[in-house]
This record gives sequence, C-alpha cells and structure tokens, in this order.
Amino acid sequence: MLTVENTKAWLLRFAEKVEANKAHLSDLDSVIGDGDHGNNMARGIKAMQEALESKEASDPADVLKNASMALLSKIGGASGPLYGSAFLDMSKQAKEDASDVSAIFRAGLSGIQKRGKAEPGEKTMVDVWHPVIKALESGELTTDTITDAVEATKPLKATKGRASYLGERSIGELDPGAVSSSYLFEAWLEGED
Amino acid sequence: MLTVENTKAWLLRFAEKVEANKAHLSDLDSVIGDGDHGNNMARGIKAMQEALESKEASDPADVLKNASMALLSKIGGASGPLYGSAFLDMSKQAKEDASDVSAIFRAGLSGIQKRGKAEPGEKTMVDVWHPVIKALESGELTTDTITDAVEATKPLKATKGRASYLGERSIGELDPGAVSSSYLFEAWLEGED
Amino acid sequence: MKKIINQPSQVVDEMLKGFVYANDERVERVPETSVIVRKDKKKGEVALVSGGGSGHEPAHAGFVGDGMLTAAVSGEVFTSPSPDQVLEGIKAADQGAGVLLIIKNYTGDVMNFEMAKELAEAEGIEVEQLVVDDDIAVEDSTHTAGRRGVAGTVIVHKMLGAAAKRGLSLKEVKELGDKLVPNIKSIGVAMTAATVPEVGKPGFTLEENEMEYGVGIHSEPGYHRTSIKSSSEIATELVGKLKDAFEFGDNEHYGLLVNGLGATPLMEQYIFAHDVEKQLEHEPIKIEFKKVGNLMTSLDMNGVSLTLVKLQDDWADLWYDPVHVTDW
Amino acid sequence: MKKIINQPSQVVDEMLKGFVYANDERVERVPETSVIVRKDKKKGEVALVSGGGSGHEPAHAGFVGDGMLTAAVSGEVFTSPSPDQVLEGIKAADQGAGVLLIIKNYTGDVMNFEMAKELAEAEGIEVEQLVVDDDIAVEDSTHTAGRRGVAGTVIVHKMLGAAAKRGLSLKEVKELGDKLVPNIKSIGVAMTAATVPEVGKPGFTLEENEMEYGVGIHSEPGYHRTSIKSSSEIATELVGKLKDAFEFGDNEHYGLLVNGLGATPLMEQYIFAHDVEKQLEHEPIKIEFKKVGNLMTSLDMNGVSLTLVKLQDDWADLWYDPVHVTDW
Ligand SMILES: Nc1ncnc2c1ncn2[C@@H]1O[C@H](COP(=O)(O)OP(=O)(O)O)[C@@H](O)[C@H]1O
Ligand SMILES: Nc1ncnc2c1ncn2[C@@H]1O[C@H](COP(=O)(O)OP(=O)(O)O)[C@@H](O)[C@H]1O
Ligand SMILES: [Mg+2]
Ligand SMILES: [Mg+2]
Ligand SMILES: [Mg+2]
Ligand SMILES: [Mg+2]
Repeated sequence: MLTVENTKAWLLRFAEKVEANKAHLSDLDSVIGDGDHGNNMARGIKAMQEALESKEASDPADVLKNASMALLSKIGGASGPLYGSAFLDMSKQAKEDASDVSAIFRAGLSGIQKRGKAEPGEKTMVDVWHPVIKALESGELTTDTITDAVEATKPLKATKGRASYLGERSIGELDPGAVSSSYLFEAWLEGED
Repeated sequence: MLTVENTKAWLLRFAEKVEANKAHLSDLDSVIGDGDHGNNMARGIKAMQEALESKEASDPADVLKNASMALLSKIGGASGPLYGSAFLDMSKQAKEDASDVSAIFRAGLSGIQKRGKAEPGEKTMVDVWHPVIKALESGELTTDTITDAVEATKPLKATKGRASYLGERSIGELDPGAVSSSYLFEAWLEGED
Repeated sequence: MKKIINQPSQVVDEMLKGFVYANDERVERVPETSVIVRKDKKKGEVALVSGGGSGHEPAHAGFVGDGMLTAAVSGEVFTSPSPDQVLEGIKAADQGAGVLLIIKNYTGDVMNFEMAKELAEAEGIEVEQLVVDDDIAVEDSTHTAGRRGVAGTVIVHKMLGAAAKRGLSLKEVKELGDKLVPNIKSIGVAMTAATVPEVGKPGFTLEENEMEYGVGIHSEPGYHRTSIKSSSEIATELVGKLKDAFEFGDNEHYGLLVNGLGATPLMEQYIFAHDVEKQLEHEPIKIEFKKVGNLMTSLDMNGVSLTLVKLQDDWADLWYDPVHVTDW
Repeated sequence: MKKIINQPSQVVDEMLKGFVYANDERVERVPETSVIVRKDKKKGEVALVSGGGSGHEPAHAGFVGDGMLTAAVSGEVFTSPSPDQVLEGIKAADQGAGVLLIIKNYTGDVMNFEMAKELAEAEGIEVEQLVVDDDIAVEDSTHTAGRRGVAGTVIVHKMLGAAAKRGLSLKEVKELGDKLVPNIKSIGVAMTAATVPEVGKPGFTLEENEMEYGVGIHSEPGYHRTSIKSSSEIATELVGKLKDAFEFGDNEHYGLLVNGLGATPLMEQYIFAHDVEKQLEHEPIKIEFKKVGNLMTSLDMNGVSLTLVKLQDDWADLWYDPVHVTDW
C-alpha cells in the first residue's frame, strides 16, 4: 500500500542513493556510454527532492506525478523520458489503486517500454525492472534479486541506447541505467523492513 | 678580389653550413623567437643554390644579385628582407669595385641597417656583421673574431625583432640571425686559406 | 582539463547568455529556458526547431535566423534537452504554419523531442518530426539504436530552412526532409576525444600516435583504431567508405561538407578538403557545392568529418539560397 | 604532434588549394603564388591587400571578398611572405584606384610588405600601407619592435573594406585607417602554445595547471604566467588591462571582439564573452557591436583574445555594412 508518506520517504531514499553514487554512475556510463548518467540522474533527483518538499500532494499518485515531472524536465538524455514515463504511468496506476504495489511497478515498466521499445536482454534498465517486478509479484523480492539482475546485465550485448554503438565491446560491463534503477528498488525494499 | 668562381664557391659553402645547422638555428629561434629561422634560411639557401647553378653570371656582382633575389623571395620573415638587402647592396658595390672585399661587406651591412634600422648592441645579425667587418678592414679577421662576435650576442638584451618581446628574458641566449650570419663569414674565411 | 569556464555545471547557461549578448540583434532567449529563437519571426512560415545536447557549437543556436532554424533548444552538455524545454522551443518558434522538429538520431534526443511533440499537439500546435541518421560509421543498424545523426544534420537545417522560407507547407517541408535525409551520409575521424566539463577527463583515451575512425560526436567509439595517418590517407579511407555507401554512379551530383570537430584548426580542414578533392577526381560524380568549417563540433575533440549529400531536384538552389544566421 | 596534414613543408600550398576548392565561386589563386584574390573585382574601388604568415586562419584568405579584402598573401607558417609574393598580391588586387596594404606589426611583415610597396610603386601602382599594432600586452614599445598586430587587424579589414566599397579614395581610406588603428586594442591569454608543423613541438610549454596572459599569436611570450583561472577571472584581468589602456570615459562607444585562438571551442568563447559582459556592466561605456569566433587564430593554440575599438564618426555603420566573404 502506497501512502503519501511512505512514497515520499522511498523516493528520498532513492535520491540519497543516487546522490551518493553519482560519480559511480557516470564512470559506468563512461565505459559504455557518454559518461553523463550520474550527472543526469543527480540533476533529476535534486529537482525531484525540491518538488517533493515544495509541492502539496493529496495522494501517492500526486507524489509520483510530481516526481515524474521533475525527473522528466531535469534528467534529459535517454534516461529522462524513461524515468519520467515510468513515474507518470506509476502515478496513473496509483490513482486507480494505491494498494497494489506490484501493479504500480508493472505500469512503470510498461511506461519505460512504450517509450524506449526495449525488450529484456537488450542491456538497459528494463533488465532490472523486469526481473524485480516478477519477483515482487511472486512475493520473492530480496536485495539479492536486485543485485543479481544488475549483475546479469554484464554479459549482455547492448542493442538499445548509446551503448549499442559498442556492439560486442559492450559485453562485460554493467548497464548504468540498470544500476540507477536498482537504487529505486533497493530504496523501496528498505521501506518494507 | 671577388670572382665569379670564388663567390659561387663561398656561397655554396655558406649554403652547406646553413643546411647542416638548420635544426640548430630553429632551436635557437625557438628560445627567443618563433622557431623558424633554420627553416627560413634553409628554404632560402636552397633557392640560392638552384639560382647559382642555373643562372648565368658574367661577374661576381651578378652572382650576388642572383643570390639576393633567391634569398629575398624564399626566406620570408624578418631575415629574408635583411639577407636580401645585404646581398643586393653587396652586388651593387661589387659592380663598382670587385676587388675591395671589405667595402663590399660594408655595403651589405649598410643594406641590413637601412632595412632593419638596428644599431650594434640590439642583439641582431648586425652584431656579427659589424665587428667582423671592422676586423676585416684592419686585416685581423680570424674565426675567433667571428665566434667571439656570436658569443657576444648572449649578454645583450634584444630591442629589435621578435626577440625584443622577451625583454630581459632575451639575455643569456644567442641571436639566431647572428649565428646564421657567422656561417656566411666563416665560409668566406675558409676560401681565404 | 584546460578550459575557459567557471562552474562546470553552469556552462550551458553561461554560454547561452554569451551567445545572446553577442547576437542580440538577431536572436533572443525565451526567459527561464534554454531556447534561442530568432527575433524577426515570419508569420505564416513553417518553423524549424532543432537542438540536442550542448557541445556541438555553432550547432544549433548559431544556425538560428532567416533562412535556417527558427529556434534551437540546448540540453546539458551531450545530453538531450527535456520535453518541456523542447515544448518551449516549439511554442516560441511557431509562426502559425506548424513546426518541424529536426532531430539527430540518438535515443535520448528522439524520446525527448517525441514527447515534446505530443505535448505540443495537445496544445493545438501542428508538429512534424524528422530524424537525421547520417553517420555511416554505425554499420549494423538493426542491432543498434541506428545510425547516429551528425554533421549532415546541418545540411538538413540549411535546405529545409530555405524551403520553409520559400513558403512550402509543413507537409511539403517534411516530405522534402524525408527525401533528403537518406541521401546524406557522413563519416568522421578523431585524434583526441572530447572532455565534458562536468566529467573532467576525455571520453576515451588515444595514445599520442593513435587516432580512431568512425567516432561519434559524443565520443562514441568508432570502427577502427590505428596509428596516425596522413591527411591524404584519411581522405582515402573516408571517401572510400562514402563511395561504398552511396555506390557512386555516373553523372550524379553531390554536395560536400568538411566539418571540424572543435579543436582542429581551419588550416588542417582545408588540407584535408584538398585531399578529398584529389580522391574525388577519380570518381564519376560531380560536386556542386562545398563547405569547410566548424559546424557540428564535439567540444574540444580534435578531428574532422566528411559529409556528402546526393543531390536531386533543386536541392543545390536551396543550398545557395541566402541565409542570415550567426555561423554560416 | 596530432595534425591532419601530409608533409609539414607543404601545409601552406595544400591549404590554399583546399581553400580555393571550397570557395571557388568567390576566390581564385594567382598561379604560382600564395595570393588569393576575389573573382568579382570592382573596377575603380580601392583595393585592400593583407596577409602575413599562415596559421591564422580564417585570416586572411577567409576575409577576401566583397566588402572586405581584395587579396590575401600567405607566407609559410608564422613567417611573413616575401616581397615578390606581396607584389603579386598588389598587382592582382589593383582595381585602378590604388592599393592599401594592411600589415600586422611584426618586423618581418613590415619589411617584406614595405619592399613590395617599393617594387609596386616602381611598376606605377599607387600603394599606401597601414601597420596595425593593437596588442597591448607589449607595454614597453620603445625598447621593442613595438606593439604587435593581432586580432584587432580584423576590425581594420572590415571597416576599411566597407569604406573602400563605399567609394572612398585611397587617401581617404588610408586616413580613416590612420585614425582607426590607435583606437583598437587587444589582449590575449593562452592555455597552450601553438605547434608549428615543421617544428613539431609547441612554441613553449605550459604545465597542465598553467596559463599565460599576453601571449602573441606566434607564441611570443606574454607578461604573466599563472595557475589556470576561471573565465570570470580571466575576463576581469583582460578587461582591466583594456580599461587602463583606454581610460574608459563617460558615453564612449566601443565595438568588441572575442577571438578564439584555434583550439578553443565556441562554447568557451561564449562563456568568456558573458564574463566580459558582466565586467563591462560596471563601466560607463556603451558597446555598439560584438563578435565572437575564430578570426585571427594561432594554429592549434588554446586560448582567447579580447579586442575593443573605441568608435567615432560612422564606424559602427561601417561595421554593419554587408560583406560577402568566406568567414564572417
Ligand atoms: N531504449 C531504451 N530503453 C530502456 N532503457 C534505455 C534505452 N536507451 C537507453 N536506456 C537506458 O538509459 C541509460 C543511459 O542514460 P543516460 O546516460 O542518462 O542517457 P544518454 O544515453 O542519453 O547519455 C542506459 O544505461 C540504459 O539503461
Ligand atoms: N631589425 C632587425 N635588424 C637586423 N636584424 C634583425 C632585425 N630583426 C630581426 N633580425 C634578425 O632576424 C633574426 C630572426 O629571423 P627569422 O627567425 O628568420 O625571422 P622572424 O623573426 O620573422 O621569424 C633575428 O635572430 C635577428 O638576427
Ligand atoms: Mg549517458
Ligand atoms: Mg623566427
Ligand atoms: Mg548523454
Ligand atoms: Mg617567423
């Protein structure tokens, strides 16, 4: 069950993790992308924090929508529209039913896939969202699931996004967007304890 | 006494020395100028060699004139007009009287000074031409005179040409144009043996 | 990192301020946005909006003005602007005849501009989009995000800008663009990678004696790293790639662009252009127009790219139509 | 040395070939010379000839065309062209109304151009000369070859080009130049020195954290070496020097040029322009026009220079007069 409070707390934990790992995310992106994922995400979550603090929210859907707008307008690059779309569709689903968290995350994934057209296995953030949601639906989500999903992006060859230009050379590296997505889910799990 | 033969032989020895010291001249110019004096001189004396070989000369004045035109049109930079003017005025004087070598060199120096307006002590090629000609006139020119004149440019502060922008920092370095001029006089002396 | 900047996070905002300061007779900035729009808008003309990450100057703001772009939207360095910024660009540019978005083919740019298009349409503005994908260094486009959009985009700006100025409708300009884009192909070479100010080190490292063919304008990897070649050898390689891609035929007419990537002096660009000329002499094609200079740069990257456009109809005329922008 | 060239000794010839290839609708090369001359000469107009060593592209050939230079003469890299080359430039440029030589103040340039003037006069062509010495980094001009000619020369090209096009006589153009030159002052900063292709290494060495104020456009030494400063600090220093040199007074009008030295991206030039704007806001003067870009470069030198011209009469109009050259 999402509430205004636990949604805000979750997203602020997410923000902290991104902030703490900003350089790490950019470093990962330097290897198979253009080195800006940490800066992009940090810019976005800073705006999100400000929005969460300054904007009134009457329900969790509102919280998610405010977050969506902030991320969409401040991240930029590929991950901006993807996180923006994910949060927008999560907000819509939360409006319908704030109690079914799996359904809300599933809506987020579908937002990402509508926008980015990536399937699992293309070495993108989808490769974290997809297995994590499956585990959540079957009640088996642990931090290990998340870590494993992130690790599992290593052997993949990128066929979407900027990393795809590396072809074979993208194999053996973590996907930066998968790592930033893992923080979202880890932050969620920490609230479940 | 200048003849067509000894003038040509002299200038070809000069050319050899410049060619052999091209990098050295540019290195000297790197320190207090713009690093091109060796390349400039090498371009010029190559054209001079070609002119000496291809152009008919009925008297030593002609040889000097052909050399002048080649140097003037191929050296470029500051030293081009200076060597060009020197050789042109030497040619004019040789036309008058090919037997008085000191007078010919004196005319060359006056050509350099008309064009470049430098007095002795300004750390230019004038600081080799001037003492060398004085020694020649009193019958005392030796390789030591030449070497000493070159060395004597070291403590001078440049107040003409590109090196002047260095101000005090030009002190302690050889003047590149003084060095290239020393080759001209050394080549002359070698023919006198 | 030797850069004349202040806070790395402020480079885009300060650059835009400097750009407007220098060119205030021609352009203005939409307040609180990263949109540069021409001042002398022409009611009833189709508007062209382009942009993308910053770091490609003079693209795109330098091409805003009569006969080229109506507005340019700048993102952070090498990072697509967000949909709300592009939306502001669309609104500022609209001259009542609809807006064409000219997008370089990168996942981020395409998604952000597409979302902006949806938002603008929701506000009742007619918007079309054109994705430029001229970089033939990416061969296997079925297993990638597709060919990247690079310097050839500038040809699209120029020709469609001229078409819009001539009074073509949005539909016509868009159709012309659809026909034009597949006829533009580019390929580049880098001697050094670009250093993003906020990152502080080059996107990749090339040794003192190395260069790389096929690098993208955000330091994306190329197809072949090698020891440094002469300008003439580089021209042979790049012209060869373009020749294969176009399959040069008799009596075909082309336009040519030599583009400096940021830190390469004009002297070298002209030397390279001369070597390209020598390569093309052996080919059956005719070059109708040429342009050399820094047009679509990659910050301080040292390198050049070569673009050819296979001409049809009156495209050469569109190229020569007068234009009043900062950097043409 | 990472350069896109072939034989270092051939760079000037190959560059000129590439330049003519790219701009053959506007200019041509006088055969067997390094002279670039405009094709559409205007009988009866005063001709302007400028030039100097190569390595300052787009200066000077990029400014040849209607409303600016009639011909440009290129020497070897950083080496003045010889008198016979300048003479060829004068002969090619002459449109029957006399020729003005615009010379940057360097010993070599002055002597070679002066000799060319003498040769041309002997052939019956009326020639005047104007020596530009705008670089205020050289303070003590009585003990040096005098202030150097740098980016401010471009302002002379533009304004006198406009004056010649308006039909002023050689005497009038020369008089305008004599009045204009003392009102132009420049000062630069370098992050790296230029590498002359035939030399193969930079003219001087700056450590990774060093820069130097007052460097000349051939890597002549400046007046102060220091740790790297922010754009804003650099603007403070350079504007301060210009302010002292001009002694800014109320209601004075100026034109402003931010010039990239070759390897500095436009992004940084605009950031710097913005910092200059902020500095000048505190001053009583009014800036009438501004221009930012690579105009008078120094090969691959990383740095910028700042030029101000104190305006009188209709000089601002001359600046805005239309011009058709490759790089304006
Ligand atoms: N089509 C796509 N679908 C899903 N995720 C994608 C797609 N393209 C890129 N991504 C994600 O975006 C991340 C890169 O984001 P970022 O570096 O911020 O943007 P950019 O690539 O524009 O620089 C990748 O690591 C990947 O996870
Ligand atoms: N006014 C002058 N009078 C005499 N010699 C001069 C003068 N100016 C420069 N020189 C000589 O020219 C030399 C530099 O020549 P060079 O490097 O070929 O030309 P540039 O200085 O144009 O690069 C100096 O070392 C000096 O000897
Ligand atoms: Mg990235
Ligand atoms: Mg020199
Ligand atoms: Mg990016
Ligand atoms: Mg020189």
